[in-house]
Amino acid sequence: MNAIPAELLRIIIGLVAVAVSVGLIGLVMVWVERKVAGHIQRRPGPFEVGPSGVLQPLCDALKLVGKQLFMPNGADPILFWLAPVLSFLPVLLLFLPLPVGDGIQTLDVNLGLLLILAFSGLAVLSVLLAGWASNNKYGLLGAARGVAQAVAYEIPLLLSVLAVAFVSGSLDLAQVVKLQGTWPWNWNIMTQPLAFLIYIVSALGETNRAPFDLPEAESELTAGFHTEYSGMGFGLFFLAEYANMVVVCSVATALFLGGWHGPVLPGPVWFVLKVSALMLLMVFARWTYPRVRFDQLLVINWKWLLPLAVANLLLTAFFVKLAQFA
Amino acid sequence: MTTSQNNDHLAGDFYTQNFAKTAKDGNLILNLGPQHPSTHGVLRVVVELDGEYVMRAEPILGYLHRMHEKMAEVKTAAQFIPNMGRVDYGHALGWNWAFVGAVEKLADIEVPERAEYVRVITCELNRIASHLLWWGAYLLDLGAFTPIMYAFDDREKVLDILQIPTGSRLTYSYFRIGGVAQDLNADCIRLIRAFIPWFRSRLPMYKDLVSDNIILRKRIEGIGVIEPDACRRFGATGPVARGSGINYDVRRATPYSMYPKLDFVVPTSELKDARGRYDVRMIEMEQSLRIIEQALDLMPEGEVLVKGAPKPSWKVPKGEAYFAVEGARGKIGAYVVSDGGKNIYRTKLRAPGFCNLSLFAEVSKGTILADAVAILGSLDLIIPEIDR
Amino acid sequence: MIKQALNTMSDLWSLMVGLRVTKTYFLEPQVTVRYPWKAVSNIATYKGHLELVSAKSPGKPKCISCGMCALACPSNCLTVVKRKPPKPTPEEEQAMAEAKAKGEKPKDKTPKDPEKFLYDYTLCSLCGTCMENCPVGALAFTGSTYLAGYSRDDFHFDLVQVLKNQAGLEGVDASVAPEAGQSEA
Amino acid sequence: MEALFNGLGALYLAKCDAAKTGQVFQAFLPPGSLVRAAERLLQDKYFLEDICAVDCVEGYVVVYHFDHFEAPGRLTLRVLVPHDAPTLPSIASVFDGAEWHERETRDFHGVLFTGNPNFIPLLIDPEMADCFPLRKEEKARAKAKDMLEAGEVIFVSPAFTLMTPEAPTEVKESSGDQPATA
Repeated sequence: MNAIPAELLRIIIGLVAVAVSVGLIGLVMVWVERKVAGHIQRRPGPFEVGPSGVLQPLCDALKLVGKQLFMPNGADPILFWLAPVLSFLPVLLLFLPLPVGDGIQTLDVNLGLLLILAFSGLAVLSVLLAGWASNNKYGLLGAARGVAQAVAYEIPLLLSVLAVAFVSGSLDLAQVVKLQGTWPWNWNIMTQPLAFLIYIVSALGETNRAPFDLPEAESELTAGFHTEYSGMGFGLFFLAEYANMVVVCSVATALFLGGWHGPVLPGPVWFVLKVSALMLLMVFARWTYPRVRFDQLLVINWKWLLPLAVANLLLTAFFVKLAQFA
Repeated sequence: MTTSQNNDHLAGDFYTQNFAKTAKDGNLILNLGPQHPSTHGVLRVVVELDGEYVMRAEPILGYLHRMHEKMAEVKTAAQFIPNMGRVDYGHALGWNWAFVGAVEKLADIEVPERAEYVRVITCELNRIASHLLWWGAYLLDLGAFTPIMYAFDDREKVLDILQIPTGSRLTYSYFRIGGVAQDLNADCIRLIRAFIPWFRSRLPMYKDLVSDNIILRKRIEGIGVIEPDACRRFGATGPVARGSGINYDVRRATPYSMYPKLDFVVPTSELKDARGRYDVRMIEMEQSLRIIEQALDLMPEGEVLVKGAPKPSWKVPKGEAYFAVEGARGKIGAYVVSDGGKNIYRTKLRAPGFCNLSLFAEVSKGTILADAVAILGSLDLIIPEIDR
Repeated sequence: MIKQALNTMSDLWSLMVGLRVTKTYFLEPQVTVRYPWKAVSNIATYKGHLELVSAKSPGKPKCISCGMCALACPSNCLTVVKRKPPKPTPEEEQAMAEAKAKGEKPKDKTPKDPEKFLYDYTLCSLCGTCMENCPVGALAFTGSTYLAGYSRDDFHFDLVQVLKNQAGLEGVDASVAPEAGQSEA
Repeated sequence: MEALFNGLGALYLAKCDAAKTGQVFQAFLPPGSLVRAAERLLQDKYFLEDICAVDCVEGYVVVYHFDHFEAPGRLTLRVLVPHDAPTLPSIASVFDGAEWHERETRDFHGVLFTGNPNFIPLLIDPEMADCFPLRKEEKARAKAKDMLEAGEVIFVSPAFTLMTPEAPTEVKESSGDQPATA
């Protein structure tokens, strides 16, 4: 009887902590992205509000909150407002099974990986709803793109994750991390480099980040599925994008980069460092490459990533079985 | 879409309705512009989409129409020169030159040699600035954000140089009938000399960051193929024609000013696609550097404005003249017909972008929307020039 | 097959090269000038609005009110108001009558400098035609790039007045001074 | 170059001084043979530079400028249409680019082109498309022969007086091989 409230308490505390930290991380990431983009482009980025402009995202958030919420003529009022909420809510859940440090985990479930993959699939629904309910042609095109893209990239993502699960023999993230060691050569990336590569590319596709930002390709579809959103409606999409980035990078860290393992420094610090490095890579990719075309995006997925992921999975399965016999 | 409200009042304007008449049932009619990130100003393109495929497209002009040809009628020849800087903000000096050249041809005015060289130098610098602007904006169309910042870094340097003799940074009104307004001073020449090697050193970076990038190559290779025959039928000139393998450059075809004395290559590409046009422009920037280098060495001392240059009360001699220069976007032509009054009787401005854009409807047929945007960008459009 | 694989590798490598370029610039210093705190240094050659060049005595323009500038201006932004001839004194009147009797043209004693030199900066296209057509070189561009105002009227100047104010404010940086006169248009 | 216009019923053919006017050859054509002339020019690989109209006393002189990519030299076709019925056949079926130029000419001068595939206003707002800004007032019009370059006349149809100077000196009445009059 006693155990259940304790678990519940843990989840509630975790949820609150996650909600706060997701919001915070979102804001920080907005700042980091703008600052990095600025420096790449040899300009300062935000620098006016607060030291080095750290408070700029906060001001922007305030501005977004203060803006009028506008709904276009002919839009579906329920779905239109449901979409941004739906884009943000699952992100909170995605953080639950993430092991930030040794034993620091909101929800320790033995199917944590499955939970993450299942909930991350929800994001595409919000893109679809947003585009469809906006009564806007750009939105519709963006939604169509978004769905095709998300559906396609989910498969290699899953397959690459599955390969790691084979190696670890578990779908529990904490377990997967524990099985890896302190030093880089003890990490899964050494045994599964291809899976890591596939995961990163698919993750870019899955989170609609450049160079795969087709659903919102602003030079073609103005802003794609969120063309018609103003104020916090847009703000939620925006925040969800960054939160999603954090999730995929965290999962990558846990699966491939040894999670919280690392010498000298405490676990959570290592975790944050690794996640930041991955995110920096994603930010750099965005500010370096042009956008791929839609058919190319699908070609990359179906012709390259998927066969590679399948081959990788089979090979892994083979070796894992071999190791069992040996 | 989900609710059936009466949206008849939003059903479209004259052009959309006209376009929709012949659209296939069930196709999506999409209005790109006049406010759209990739139409570079206020161009509007109505497209009929089947899924993401463009079944047909129709550019709609006139959102930036300023009736320059009427203004030419009510102003004296010299007073019209500032207008030329506003026709094409990308390559303002090319337009300066076309108009001034036409009037000089009509009035048979000989321009001092130094002025000719000054014109060549400033015009080529302006061409570099224009191509850089195109380069950056084109990559923005293709979804790369950073290149435009690097391009503008370089472009600023060109503008800094051009600011010294012209006094402005974009809408130059620098050429005069019979010469130029101001000589290049020592400071300016020093800056130009410093700019040439510096810009050359930047070009490999452009290549590394963008030209060689696999994503970009896949985006622009094989799209928007323009056959030489289409160039003829639509009157496309400049990098668009040269990208289709036509070796036509007004600087070589109908030589003017000091270009016959200068050694440069007219780049052409047999690819005929957006890549061909891209390559041609990139090489053209290098060639412009070469031209500037030579012109600086060859430039004699002397006056930059002919003695007895037209006064405000000058009457343009009777007759007609057509003068064309090679602008950054193609053949810029000015056709002037004078009845002997102060004001030119009729001025016709031939805008290269106008003809290049008219190709778009044909080239974009059957492409994906993203390609249509990439093709539109590869034509290098400056809307004020097209609308005039 | 091998060639294809190599091509694929070099294609992928091109992505790395791109990242290297952005990384390089990421670490290099910025080139942006943070405007309100710092300004670009080369505005001297930039054409700001027009001003009258003063003659030897400060505050008095070189202008001889010939009106060539207004005639040449493509956008009609200049209006030169000539001075009315001063009322002649009796002696002068007498002298004029004598001159007339002799068949000589009466000498115009009217001061040449303009009463008002109205300039509408909202119309001006900064082409410089007025300067080029001025026979005495009485017009010049200021380097006043950062001119700003609250209403259209802030850009209607009487350049004579501007010049006078400028003369009254000697010692003040010339690039700042025109603003002092702009309130009175 | 004259050979291009054989059998087209050209009204006036003349060589021009390229250094002075920027064109090497000009031809006045009757409206009826415009399309055929355009077809021949396309066959000869000319490209269309622009189309414009000049409002003269006699009517609108519609000027077609052509140039050549390989053998540069501007060729000018001119057609005279009266003020009260300014209608011409469209050459958009030959030179596709002419569609826009013709629409522009309609916007500015009100010259109509029959057979243009999409003859709607191009540059001017459709709601005020009938203002024709470049049409001149009766008094302001000048005579075509005063302005247009006569050039070195090769052929002139007897009925064609537009370009004939007051004292016709250089007009060579050619025979036989020259095109027949319209």
